[in-house]
Amino acid sequence: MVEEDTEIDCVLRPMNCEINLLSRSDGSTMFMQGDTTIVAGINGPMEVKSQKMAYDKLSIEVTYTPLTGPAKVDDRLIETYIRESCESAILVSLHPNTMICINLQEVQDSGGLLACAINASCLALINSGLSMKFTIAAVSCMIEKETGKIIMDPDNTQLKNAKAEFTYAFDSINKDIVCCHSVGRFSQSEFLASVDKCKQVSQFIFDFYREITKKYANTV
Amino acid sequence: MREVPLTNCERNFVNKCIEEETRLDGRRLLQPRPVKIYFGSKWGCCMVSLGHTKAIAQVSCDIRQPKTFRPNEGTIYINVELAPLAAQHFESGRQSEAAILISRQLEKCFKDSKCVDLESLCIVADKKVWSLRIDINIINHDGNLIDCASIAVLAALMHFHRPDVTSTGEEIIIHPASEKDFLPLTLFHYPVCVSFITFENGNTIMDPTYIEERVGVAELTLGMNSYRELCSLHFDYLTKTMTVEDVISAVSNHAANYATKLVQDIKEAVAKDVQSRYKKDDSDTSRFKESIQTNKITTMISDHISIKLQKWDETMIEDHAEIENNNKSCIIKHEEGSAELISVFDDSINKEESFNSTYDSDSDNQCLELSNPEKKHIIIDLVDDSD
Amino acid sequence: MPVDQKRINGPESSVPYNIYIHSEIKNKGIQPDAPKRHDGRSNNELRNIFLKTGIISQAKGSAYIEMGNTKIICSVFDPREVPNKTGYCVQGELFCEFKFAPFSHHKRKMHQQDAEEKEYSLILQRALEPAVCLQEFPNFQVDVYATVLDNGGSALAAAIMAASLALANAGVPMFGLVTASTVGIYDHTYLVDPTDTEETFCCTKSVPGTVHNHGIIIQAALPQHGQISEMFVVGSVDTDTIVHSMDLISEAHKDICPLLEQCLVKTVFKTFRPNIKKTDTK
Amino acid sequence: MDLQYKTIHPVKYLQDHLEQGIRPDGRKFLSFRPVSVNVSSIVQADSSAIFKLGDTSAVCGIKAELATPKADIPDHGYIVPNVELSPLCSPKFRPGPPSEQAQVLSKLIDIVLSNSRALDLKDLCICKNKLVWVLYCDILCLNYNGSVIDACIGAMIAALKTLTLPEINYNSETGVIVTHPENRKAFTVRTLPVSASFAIFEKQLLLVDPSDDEEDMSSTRFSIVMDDEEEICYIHKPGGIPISQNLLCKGLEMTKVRAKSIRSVINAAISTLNVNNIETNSPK
Repeated sequence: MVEEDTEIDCVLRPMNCEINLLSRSDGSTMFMQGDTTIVAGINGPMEVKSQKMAYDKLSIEVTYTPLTGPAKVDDRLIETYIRESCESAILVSLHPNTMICINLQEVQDSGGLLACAINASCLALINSGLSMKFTIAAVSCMIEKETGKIIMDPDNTQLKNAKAEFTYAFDSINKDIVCCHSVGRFSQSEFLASVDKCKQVSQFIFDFYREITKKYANTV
Repeated sequence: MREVPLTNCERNFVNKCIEEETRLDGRRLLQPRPVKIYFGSKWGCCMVSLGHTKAIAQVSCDIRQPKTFRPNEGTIYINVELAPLAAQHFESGRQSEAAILISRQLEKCFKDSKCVDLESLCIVADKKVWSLRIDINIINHDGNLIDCASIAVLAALMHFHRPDVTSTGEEIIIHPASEKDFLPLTLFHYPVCVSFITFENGNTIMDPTYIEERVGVAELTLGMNSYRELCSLHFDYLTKTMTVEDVISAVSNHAANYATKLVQDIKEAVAKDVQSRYKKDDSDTSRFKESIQTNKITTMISDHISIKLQKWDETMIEDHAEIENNNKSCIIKHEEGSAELISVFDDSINKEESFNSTYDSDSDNQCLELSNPEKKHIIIDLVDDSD
Repeated sequence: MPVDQKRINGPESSVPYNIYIHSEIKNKGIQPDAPKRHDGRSNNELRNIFLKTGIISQAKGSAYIEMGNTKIICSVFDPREVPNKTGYCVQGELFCEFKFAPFSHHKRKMHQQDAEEKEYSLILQRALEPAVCLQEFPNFQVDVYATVLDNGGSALAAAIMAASLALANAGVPMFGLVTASTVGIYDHTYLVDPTDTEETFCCTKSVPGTVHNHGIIIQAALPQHGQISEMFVVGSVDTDTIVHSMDLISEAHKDICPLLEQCLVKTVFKTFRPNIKKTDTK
Repeated sequence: MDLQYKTIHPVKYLQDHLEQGIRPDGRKFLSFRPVSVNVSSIVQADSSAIFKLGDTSAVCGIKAELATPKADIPDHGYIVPNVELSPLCSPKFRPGPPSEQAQVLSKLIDIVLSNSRALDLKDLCICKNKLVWVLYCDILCLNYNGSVIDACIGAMIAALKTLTLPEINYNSETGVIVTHPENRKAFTVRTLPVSASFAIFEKQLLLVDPSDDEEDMSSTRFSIVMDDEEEICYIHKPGGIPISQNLLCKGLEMTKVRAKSIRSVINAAISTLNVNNIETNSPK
């Protein structure tokens, strides 16, 4: 599994995005990684329902809508990942007694949906102007069944012969692990190798955030 | 969150504008907003934007047993989802009244007008038929959801291709795309919805925006196909105070003309995308990526990013093998199919506590032993004494 | 039926395998005239009862009861304000929920409460209410949850007893303990504390015209006061039978009540002298 | 006094304990709670297990039923795991449809089952295209005191391991099904995944097997599931404060040791049962 040369080439799918595309949300983005597309919208901070109120911090509500079919148990898991990841990034104590809604719509899934959803919500949060401790970037990768090679940001066709698939999210300051999700069986060294690679790749996503924000911040 | 009430200022302003035959976005009274259709990479997936209103439709299919009173017909199910993404006052989870109203209108327009050839969806009569499911997700609500949704449904249905099946008496084989090309659906006619709103002063406008919808007093939605036939009609007084003169006859001709033109546009868009797919040509299709305009300041398009990664160095990880394994534990087996793992601490206080919390001796039990006084009960936590 | 979107769903329909068992292999029910019952008891005999309190640490009070194969766990929580209530209410309320675990029954139970469970919840509430000093917590409600882990017959009676123990364990002021017992009636046979097969036998296997009396009587009582708090009858029984079964039941109550008392006394001992048993724990 | 302090100032109560290097329940930071397993005590279920982790306890009951397979995978049976966090187990839950937490837990269990490949759904096939087994695994939490996922996975795996299914004869010509309830065959479980949960507090302090209070006040939590061959089946960290890779490694090492001992407890419980069964069954 360990290759001889010190540098490994890998290719990320093209990232495309449009921010502020929804007129009814306070911050929104359409984020694409390859063909995987997510539309995210942020509303708030606003009034909170009494049963969900937290007196000392901002509460976060996440709604994820799949493209086909009714809402399922699977979507609740994605919502949990996004809520807990974003909660760590946002300065929640700045807005006590209020809530924000993060609404996500799956548009197209061709691999790496969770990573794309986390990135889209982070970008939408940046767009909404909420104060954050750090930004988060999610990276997905997989281990190929036959070769044991780690492939970054795989798409659906590559995932068909995956032994294991990982999604990690990192913070922008220390590059520590914010969230972690895995599919399939794998050994400890495979896990550590994949964390390390994804950590390096996450820098490119942070750069992308910076680029897009720079582009429109100049004119604002 | 409740819908934010409309201020009187806004109401009066909109009313006055309409009176002067101008609209907030500069359109004429009977002018619709521009329609854009983008197709996804899967069959039967499209995103439609009508001005700022945006909807995504996806057609999917699976094999089911047909309804008993229509044994040789496939089924269609239309589901409209109004998530909080579209507008914050929509609630996720359960279907709101608005969502039911829209899906019912779409059902009338597409299902009840029999525009899809359901008989061709039959595989084995009375046993197995294709069941189509159309999911419409509204992602931005800027008025006239029904028109936007109907365009999305029509485009998705025209674009959709289902897998081919062969029936060998008992079993059926579903062919993947690699074996046999997918088949398009057969549509008999192409209906779309066209909506109008009438205002207090009697002026009627086409394709209302969100604010116009809230100010208007009566709404009319006509389901028209390209042959100028009426497929569905929905008329509703939004306020109970006004009587509206005959709008239907006034606008129906205009609606029919617009519907014909719109259907023509949709057909062209679908045909273009389908043709390029058949040619395996990726350059000229309206994929979702195309909806992102390159030159806008809020957009960013990047290419494949090639990265050179540092090789992962195994020595980077500190050795954690020295984790102190001083939590000795022992396993206690009990007779009735149960076992316990109890940590043995060096600390005697802990030991006593842990024993006390996990293991209650027999003296805790009270047994009413009428039948079998000799039988000894060994009861550990929740234990059965069945056999 | 709409699909439950909040759970992981299996196939649209499935059938238990038991229905395909050859009918000869299925046991032939109960012989009413046999001297001994299936499990070797005589007709008036109760099954062994095992009781334990404080089994759920997160609850205010809890109890676990085992009667033969029947296993029920019950928990009681701190009083809380009655939700969606306007105005002052002099008396507190009991909220009872009775639930069969999906795997507890011969036939798999659905997750949502069915009609039977709702009825049992109500009976549980009515059986307990007379024993609880409701005036002590006006405008508040006490939640009682009972879950049947394994149904070996007489589940409702066992649940009532477990609930009353749990209430006492939670320190809810009460007038007395509630005991309950079940009698299955088939013709002139009275089966005290019936098992699940005996229960179904008493309820269903009656050929019209041959047997007049068949059914089940469940009675809850406060034996310390000689009062009956709830009575529940299914089937068709004549008045003489009812009178006779009442005698049987009150006998049973007399046997059961000391057990509940003893169990509570043990609990109290344990609270005040937690070290007492350390010596005999191995 | 202790109790009042805890009620009034729960955060400080915990912090004071942690500063002294001990946890409120008397454990050290890296010590697990005792485990007790009991199998096959529920008569009405096809197999069942109760798994206790300190106070936390979960019971899993499996009911097997028959159904027709899906058209696209005609030789696969179904396994339907569902976790019920009923109001019985903690004042946190209210009656009604499953809370979001219960849904997430059900999904996690489902993921662990499919990731670990502990069972082959093809084993559940009776007749291709016609008849397969459906295993309804219902997991009921009886006492909610932290690390519930560990207890749920433990209960489910122990129940699956002891599952026996009756022999079914299916006549493909006539479609007649006959059950032989006396011939029960054991069901193969390929591996025993074991989960361990961790909680992280400020300054990257790692606590293993957290209780409910510790979970509530922690900055983040994660769980690791490992199978027989020390392969990782699932790493679940839903969010919370960022943690370093080293902490995860530490967790992995701890899980390795823990998984081994939990597997031996489950096996010990099953072994006592088998002996017992043979003894009681032989006279019949």
